[in-house]
Amino acid sequence: MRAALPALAPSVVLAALLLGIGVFEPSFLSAYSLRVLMGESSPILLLAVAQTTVIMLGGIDLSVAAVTSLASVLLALILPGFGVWGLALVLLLTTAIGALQGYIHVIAQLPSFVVTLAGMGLWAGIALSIAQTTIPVTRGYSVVGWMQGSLLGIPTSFVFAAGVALLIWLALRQSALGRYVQAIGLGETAALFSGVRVDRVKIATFALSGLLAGATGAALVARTYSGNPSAANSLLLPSIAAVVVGGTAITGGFGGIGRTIIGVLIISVLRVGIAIVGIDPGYEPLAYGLVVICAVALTMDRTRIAVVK
Amino acid sequence: MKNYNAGAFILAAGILAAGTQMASAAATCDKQNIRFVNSMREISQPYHGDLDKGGRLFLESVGLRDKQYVLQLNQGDSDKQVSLMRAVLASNPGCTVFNVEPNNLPAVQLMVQTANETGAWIVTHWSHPDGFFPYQGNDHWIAHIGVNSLDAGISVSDNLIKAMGGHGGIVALQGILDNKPAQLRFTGLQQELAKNTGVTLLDQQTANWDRSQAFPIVQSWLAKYGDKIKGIWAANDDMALGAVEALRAAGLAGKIPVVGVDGIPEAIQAVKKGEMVATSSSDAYYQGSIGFAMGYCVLTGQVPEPAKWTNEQRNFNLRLITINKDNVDQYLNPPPASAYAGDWACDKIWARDTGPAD
Amino acid sequence: MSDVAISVAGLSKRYPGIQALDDVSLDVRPYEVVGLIGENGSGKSTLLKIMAGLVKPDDGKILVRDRPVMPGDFLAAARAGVGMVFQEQSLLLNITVAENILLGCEGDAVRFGLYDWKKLNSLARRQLDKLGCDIPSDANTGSLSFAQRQMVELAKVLAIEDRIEGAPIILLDEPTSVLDAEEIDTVLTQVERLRQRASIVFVSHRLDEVLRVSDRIYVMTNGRCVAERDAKHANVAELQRLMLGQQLTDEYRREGESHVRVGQVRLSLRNLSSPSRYEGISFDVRAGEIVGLAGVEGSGREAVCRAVFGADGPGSGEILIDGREIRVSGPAEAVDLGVGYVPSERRVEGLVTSMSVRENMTLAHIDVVGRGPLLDFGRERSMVTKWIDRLRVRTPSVDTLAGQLSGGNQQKVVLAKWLIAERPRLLILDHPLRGLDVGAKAEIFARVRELARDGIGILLIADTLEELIALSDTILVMRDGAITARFDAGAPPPTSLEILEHMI
Amino acid sequence: MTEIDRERTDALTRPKLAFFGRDVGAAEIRRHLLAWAPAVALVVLCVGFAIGDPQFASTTNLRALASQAAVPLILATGMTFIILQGSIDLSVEGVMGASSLAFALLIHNSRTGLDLGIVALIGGTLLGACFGAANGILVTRLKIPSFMATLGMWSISGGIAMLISGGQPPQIRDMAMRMWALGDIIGVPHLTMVAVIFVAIGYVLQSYTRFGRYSYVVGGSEEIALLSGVAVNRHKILAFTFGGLAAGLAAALESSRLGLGHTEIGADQMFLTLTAVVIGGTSLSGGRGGVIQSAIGVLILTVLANGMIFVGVTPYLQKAVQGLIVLIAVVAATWHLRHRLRVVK
Repeated sequence: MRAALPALAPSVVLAALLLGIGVFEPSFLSAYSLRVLMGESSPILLLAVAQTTVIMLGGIDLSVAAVTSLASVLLALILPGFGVWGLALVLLLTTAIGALQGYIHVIAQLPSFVVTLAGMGLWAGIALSIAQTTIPVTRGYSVVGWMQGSLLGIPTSFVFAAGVALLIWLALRQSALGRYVQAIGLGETAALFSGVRVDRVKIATFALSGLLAGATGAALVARTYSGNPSAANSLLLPSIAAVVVGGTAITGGFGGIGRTIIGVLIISVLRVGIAIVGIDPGYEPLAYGLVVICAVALTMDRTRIAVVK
Repeated sequence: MKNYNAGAFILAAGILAAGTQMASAAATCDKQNIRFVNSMREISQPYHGDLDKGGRLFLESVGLRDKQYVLQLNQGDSDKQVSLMRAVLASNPGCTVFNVEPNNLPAVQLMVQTANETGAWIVTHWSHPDGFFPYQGNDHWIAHIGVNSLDAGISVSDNLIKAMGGHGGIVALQGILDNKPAQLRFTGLQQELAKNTGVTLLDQQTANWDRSQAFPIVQSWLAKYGDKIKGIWAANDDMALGAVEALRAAGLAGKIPVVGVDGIPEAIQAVKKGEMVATSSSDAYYQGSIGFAMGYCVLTGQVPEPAKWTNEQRNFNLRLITINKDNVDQYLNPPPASAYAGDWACDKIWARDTGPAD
Repeated sequence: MSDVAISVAGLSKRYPGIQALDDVSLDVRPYEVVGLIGENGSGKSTLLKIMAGLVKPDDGKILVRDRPVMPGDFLAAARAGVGMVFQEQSLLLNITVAENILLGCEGDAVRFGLYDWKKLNSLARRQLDKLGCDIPSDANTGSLSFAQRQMVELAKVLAIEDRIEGAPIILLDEPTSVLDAEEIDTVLTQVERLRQRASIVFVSHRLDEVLRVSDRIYVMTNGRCVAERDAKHANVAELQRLMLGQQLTDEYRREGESHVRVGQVRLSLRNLSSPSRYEGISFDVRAGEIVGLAGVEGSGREAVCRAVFGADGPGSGEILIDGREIRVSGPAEAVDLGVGYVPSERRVEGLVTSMSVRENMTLAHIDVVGRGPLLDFGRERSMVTKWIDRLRVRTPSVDTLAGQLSGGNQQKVVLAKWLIAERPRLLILDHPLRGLDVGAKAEIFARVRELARDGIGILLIADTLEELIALSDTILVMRDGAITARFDAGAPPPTSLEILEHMI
Repeated sequence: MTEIDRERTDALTRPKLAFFGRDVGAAEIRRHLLAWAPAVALVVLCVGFAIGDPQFASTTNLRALASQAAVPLILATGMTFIILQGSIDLSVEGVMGASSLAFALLIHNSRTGLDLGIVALIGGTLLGACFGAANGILVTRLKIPSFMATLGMWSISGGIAMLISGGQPPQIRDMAMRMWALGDIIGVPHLTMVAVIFVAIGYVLQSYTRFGRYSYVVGGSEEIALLSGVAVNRHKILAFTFGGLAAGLAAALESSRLGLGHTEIGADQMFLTLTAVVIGGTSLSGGRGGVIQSAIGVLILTVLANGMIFVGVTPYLQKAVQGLIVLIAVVAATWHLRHRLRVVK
């Protein structure tokens, strides 16, 4: 039961969008605005990759954005004092957060969206309690600052995000873990009966999601020279949208990082394009909502969910 | 999966190749293709609504088309505020004017940098990072128009304390302690409290600038402190109005003095009705338009380019109007464009300067 | 009113790889209890489900009181007065007894969507009274015992008669299989009472029960209705013979060579117990030995196998593999200990149907194709190809989706999954031949023998006795969660009849 | 694919059934414990805060509590049926925003010439119901999992709210409505009365109507519901519609209390409602719980929030606390369902 969305559809949509906006606003296809586009999309890309791995399992992580915000705040507080070690520490922490959520998900056998929804509230609340305000980062900025530069004209942040995506794509494709993730997404019972340690795989995946959320936090700090308890809150839906628009089925198993990269570009073009074409910003959330629903409706594999709740 | 990736990269590569160099910034532009961008946090709150209206009012007054006006909302996401700015600048940056309510201080720095790099023009409001000024070679940062939030805080607090007859307890609703203004306004209150030992601060909470969050907090305070509360201080009008409604529910509207900051229409009406004592207005209409006026004058060559302005002309504090029952009548109705003709005229764009901003 | 309550004619139903029903016809007269007997997989349940409109037959028609009923439309069947009591109960535990009894047809207890609880309870009460059973109709169903719930099930079905003219037709699918002795007795008494108000089809593995309550008895084998007997003149022995059809002659019998080179003990169970499933199970499986577990649904043999594989929670007792006691907290550990499991639900538990043959074959032991943390696809392909040849799996390519293979080849893939790494110590085959056609059966059959010869201990659950006898060296018979007989290897193999006696 | 589905459901139900066999008694006891826990917690909280600051028990504060509980009570009542059926509605905040704007623009206000009075209230409420119905249709017809569908709807309705707000939040000038919304009778705020009535209606729906009872059935087992000829989809759509209607009504009332049509009027309400329903003992897996339980949940959270202000805890912590509570409550409620072979996504 392959995902209903034809393999190339997302790429086509992307091209169409680019051309469409390009016609309306030729400068949109300039190297400059494409650089902007790439810079803009790097945090979403990182988040979407995190989301993809979880969705491949057939689960979802609603807490990524909150964890990212938390990470940005923590980094802003800790970078001046501890520099690179601070970064390591924060990444470690967010990884632990992800693992914890995964652990609760498998041990208590709660649906992942419940666990991560609760997590969303919890981490956001903690971030706010730690710091109500934007914390500018000056000392220690260099630890993440390199992401602001550019490599052969491409924003380093995007090179980084794309690199991470590529790495994880390879991992999913080349490693036993990736094979297990897919098997669990497509047939968890069979995986169980084959002696796959489903629990560990799930926990690992959620941990990875946490790690990437932390990295996204770093990217945001790099881009804004500051940490903020609500820095990433507006990124949750775009990141999910990116994954499903790419053609990864919310029911798990089908799709993957490759598709997600396209999805992310689509979403970013939407985000930025709306600003360029000068459409009322009110339409932006509207667009996300519609995009998410339509994409899910198209890609999900209904044969594998007996009853829809 | 593989080939999608390949697809992605080929696509990306193609995109890059397709890139063209952007036009370099021009000193003067045809008024018909100047683009005016109002960049603000969001638009659900009245203050921002007025910023937006002010901007449109200006375009109307100089007979420009509506499509030259762009509204950008960042929902409190600084990264997005900057990205949106950069995105627009893909075309015709030299003739683009930004009138910015910065989401936070670092954002100011980034947006000014962007302006310098692309040749776009920018006017910032409220506050900027310490020691970072337009006249430090930031030639495209036309001006920073600060609001002396300390004064605002002081003057409304002063009004409140007078209304209370100089003694009694007050409660304070803070905004998101996110930006300097919020903090300065509160400092203003604290200074006044220091001067008037008769008045004590019973309690303080933050209600995120928001009316619906202020309501229950005040309700609970009324329950907790009862008639110990002789006055309510709010860091902005929206929360002040939330407080007024909470008072109304308790049958105390108009009996307990309330002050806020911003001078949004509702607050002004509340002052008229006597339900609020005072509000301090930085005049949202003005803030939403003056940046455009400045940019317009510069780009149409009616004033010399900013680099030639005096330091104070490029970095000054806005005249604040404290609205209380004495002067409320003249602010009751939303101003017609004509009311600002004075402020928008190219020789008067500094009319509300009250001295250099820190 | 005609003298036939319900009659079905020429019903056929085919599932992938198996002819579940083959041109079955039978009829039930008003106020008659018809017993339906047959081995596992002989098609009883399918027939009942079709009569109840739960399954759409490929062919054939259903007449209720001479009026045709749309096959595969359970609402139509219900309207015509056909109700079914399921093996697994169909009661909701979070609502009251009354609601369960009247669910979906509250009649005038619900007007304009408004409930009249008094009315609802009295309606339900009426049904319960028919059974003379004193369960309060407003009790929360979740608080009832299993047997009590069985009563409620009956009452629920009885409720039908208030909605139709004439007597309802009640299909009882092994209503006693999960009950203990006295519970069974109450249920049977109920069935006898029911006779006054309904026509009944009664399915059970326990022939004595069937004989006790039925007027007529139909016997099914391999999806066909092979005999019809008048209960008065039938006896257990005859029925058993009929059930087993022509299988008594063991033409399947393995060619003389009693090959069993008994190796060391691979698996041994010591007094294994699990509440309400099985009690005090002890036996050994030696290297190269095929131990067959005989028993009906609910006899506990599946549960035992799952326990060994760590798929079910731990009960009491010991499991030893190669003499070492083990405590498996999940399949993963069992696999590490060299236990392989070929589950009965092939498409769900055995295979990831939308993954390729290759990916499925290496799923259980992916480490053998790993190079460091990465996978060596070349190695994987060659290994998989090797096993595809060894087991003669017919597949277009190693990358074909497992779901697209025929049942037999799917089963081979599942086998390969366990063989691809170093040979497993113990292989548990849970209905390995289920849903396979004759040719495929024979092939799997041969493969399994080879594996045994290679010194793997094999624990087997088969669909039919003939298969079991043919394949097993040692045969253990289970009934109601206990081992009731043991036929050792070497000794002349038992006949199906002998085994059946201990099963039911 | 039905064939596979059949096998699948068999495979999944088998262990569960074996489980029931020996678990019923224990489950009963657990259920009774869980049933009483929230009520006890509520009492403990109240006593605790009252000791901490006697003013907490003052009539003024009780009135404050009552009026603060009003809106969440309505929302929770609506959400209860959705969760009873095993679905979830994340779109509350957006829907409230849209309804608030619609209401404010229909009633006598600062932007449009309209002055429809009570009709506006109905209008705003109905808009909410429409969004709810849309959710239901997405879930039942397009078979999109409810958390996904409603997540999208959250964004859509929020966007619509922003569009119609268009930077000029309409002030409500209908003084009659305003005063009524703020007023009270013998110390009981009008809104609280509406809320109580709404909860009562919810209770009647839950206990005395097909919709309510079938919500339990659907939550209990959709397969059985279908086998019994229950129109599952219709009742799902009904539940979402009722939820949306509740959100719409809540938004309209809150707006007339604040005197403003406000996109952010529902800020943080979704989480609050969800938490309330869950700690009330309505399990997210569906089939258990009810309106009254949810109401108790709401009271717990209201007391908590109000008490925190009394004690002077930063409100930011509240969201964190709620998140934690949800988690613990859900784990406690479904812990006994765990099984080695249970597949949970």
